[in-house]
Amino acid sequence: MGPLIPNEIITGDWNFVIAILIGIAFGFLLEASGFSSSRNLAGVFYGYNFVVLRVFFTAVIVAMVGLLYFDYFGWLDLSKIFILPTYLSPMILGSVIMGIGFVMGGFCPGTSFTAIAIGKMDALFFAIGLFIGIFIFGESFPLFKDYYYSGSMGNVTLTDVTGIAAPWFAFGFTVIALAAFWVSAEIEKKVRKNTKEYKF
Amino acid sequence: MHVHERNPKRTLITILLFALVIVFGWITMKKPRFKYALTPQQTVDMVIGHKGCFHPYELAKVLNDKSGEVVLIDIRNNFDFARGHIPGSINITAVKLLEKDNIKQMDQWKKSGVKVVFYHDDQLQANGAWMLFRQIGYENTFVLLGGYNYYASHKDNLQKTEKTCLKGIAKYDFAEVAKKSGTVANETSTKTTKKVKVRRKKKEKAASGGC
Amino acid sequence: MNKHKINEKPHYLNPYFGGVLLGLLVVVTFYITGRGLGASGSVKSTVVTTVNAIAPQHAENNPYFSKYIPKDKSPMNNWLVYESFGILIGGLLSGVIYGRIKKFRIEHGKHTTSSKRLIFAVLGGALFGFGSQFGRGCTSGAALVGSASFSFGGVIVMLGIFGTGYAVAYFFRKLWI
Amino acid sequence: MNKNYIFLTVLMLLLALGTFFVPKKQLVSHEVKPEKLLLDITQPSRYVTTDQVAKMIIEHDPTLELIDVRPADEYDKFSLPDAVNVPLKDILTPEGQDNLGIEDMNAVFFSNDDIMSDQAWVISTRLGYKNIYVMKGGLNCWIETIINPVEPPETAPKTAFETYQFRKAAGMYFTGGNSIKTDTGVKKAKIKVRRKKKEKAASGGC
Repeated sequence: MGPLIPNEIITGDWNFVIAILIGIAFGFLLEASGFSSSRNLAGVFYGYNFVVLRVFFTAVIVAMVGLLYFDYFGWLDLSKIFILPTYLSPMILGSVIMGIGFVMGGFCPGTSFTAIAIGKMDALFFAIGLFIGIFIFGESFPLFKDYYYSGSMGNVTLTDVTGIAAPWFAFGFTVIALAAFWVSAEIEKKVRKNTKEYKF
Repeated sequence: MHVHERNPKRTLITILLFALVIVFGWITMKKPRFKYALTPQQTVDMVIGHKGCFHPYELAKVLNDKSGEVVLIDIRNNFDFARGHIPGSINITAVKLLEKDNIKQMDQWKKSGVKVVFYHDDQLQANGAWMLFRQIGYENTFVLLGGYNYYASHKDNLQKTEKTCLKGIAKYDFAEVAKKSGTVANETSTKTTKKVKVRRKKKEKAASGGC
Repeated sequence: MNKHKINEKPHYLNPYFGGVLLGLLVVVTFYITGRGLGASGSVKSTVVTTVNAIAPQHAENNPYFSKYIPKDKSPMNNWLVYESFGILIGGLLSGVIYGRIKKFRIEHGKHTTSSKRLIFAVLGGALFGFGSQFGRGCTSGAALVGSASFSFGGVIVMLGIFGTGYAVAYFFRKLWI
Repeated sequence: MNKNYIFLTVLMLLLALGTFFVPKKQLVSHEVKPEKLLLDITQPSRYVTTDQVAKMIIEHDPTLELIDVRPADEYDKFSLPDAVNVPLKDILTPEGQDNLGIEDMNAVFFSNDDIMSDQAWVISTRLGYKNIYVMKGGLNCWIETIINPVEPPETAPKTAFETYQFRKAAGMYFTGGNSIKTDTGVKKAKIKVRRKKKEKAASGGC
């Protein structure tokens, strides 16, 4: 049955309406979970607020498990969904740069949009920074064009790379995430004892 | 446990809903009606071993004694069936073979060990249906060699199976025929085969490089 | 907990509740569109549009920007741009419901100043934007949706972002605590 | 409150455990459902005539991929030009599978007649390959129509004669008759011209 648009159950004309609706839901959830505050986001790295870890990993495991069930029930054809292509070394470099950017800026692109919506100037500056960063990347692209395309592995899944079936990953991630939730709750308690003053 | 907690039951409700969706999906899930009983490799072995062929001389026996151990199924359309068919055969058009009632009937025959023989005008057209049924686990299915055409033209001497009903046999010595028609035929044919092998290797490389 | 007044502590969803909903949203997005969410793609479209508007010849010659200039329509006519527009509306909606919309303000840790916070926000944004092009997506597009769909690259990006975050967190602690 | 979280943790673990019962085959396999397979089987569109194949060979159609499913010794004796040998018993080997599912390629199976090639077709179709065809009549028909075409009787319709003309020309092309040196180019051109009309007549082949 699904995915609906690639299977032409819903026509492509609805594509942008759906995009806005999904965006609204996404933005709402991000904001309502507290992702519009850079201090909440950065808290995950300093142990005083693990909201990012909680929301993010719950979402990942629910989506992983959910996708497998949807496939099982015949609602969604997993072979037809878009799998992010893998370019090994550029991706590692990119994620390292993003990690530094995350700690410095306190936002990631999606959360900065929601923060702009509720009037945070720092988020606006972060978005301007994003713009500049991508502009610099585009302008200097010829310098590392070869590197950008290196390490291409195609649209591979974890199963393609390791040969281990997807449920093992879903279960493994779930166990790790649940363990992380319990541990992080304890850490948070201890850290918050030391920091008395904490305003959002 | 958490400072921002307002209504702890909400989480419970959400995850329960999620679980409910899954239970609901489980119940409403359509089980596939058919499953392949044979792996592709088993299927290959089956066709290579020439199993499941029903020879015209066997047909002669069936037509004489009517014990009901063999059922003939005409998978041609109604029109062709009406114009002529093997006596005692049942008409089920190929597209309707997997319909519920027919499958019920097939299951019954399978249980009671009745041989089911498919035929069409010739073996080729019944081949697909026969292979499909073998693959979904009906080991009691057979395909009539020569098909109806052979039956119609050899009604009286089915006992003596002629070679013409057998398929898969080269009627000619191809190389010989090709040679006769043109003097250089043999050379060219060997040449081309050699050429092909080289080309194939190149293609394989290209394919693996693309991935 | 309901005793808290809105001004004292902001009302947030229970993080697990939000997470489950977000996960379901990812599944639903896949179910409807066969693709995932994303955010950095829209900024890229904006960059391409801007460059294309100011110097079309330059954009055409640039091997990176030219990839994203469709022949017959504007680069802004893109799924992710619409989706990001939705994110803004959704954020606004949530802000209205939970009473978090106030006039423009800057949020920063108590050991740092506003201007410093803004400089670091721009720097961090630039790094994030730069890195997201190498990573083929940001935290939402690559890390969240990528790992949820079992993509190898998605998991790499997720581990990379959080791993690096923890590794360098010490050097920027003045910004946050 | 803590009790709730313990409960939720267990529930999520159970849900994750449940995914192990999800058949993981679906993530990789593209096998066609039996119902769909039957539908494909009843379609005659998989058959191509020897005339069509001959024409494609002569025109050096880059999308044509001939696959000989006969055993290797028969292939060594004789085969169609540029044909690849994938004996039916080896069709599932990696080497055999490499020949199928190549983008923009139309694979045509052929054997002595059409049974073996049809069997190969059924198996490949079940595995989800597309753009595969069966040469109707196989090599027997090839000999009868292309190499040694029978002249139609005087009363036959015009199209029959056109087909015959094409076949004779094609036969000469394939047997490498003396004409090759002198007027191959002309012959090819002729064939191309006739081709358009021929397609309608092709159904009357074998």
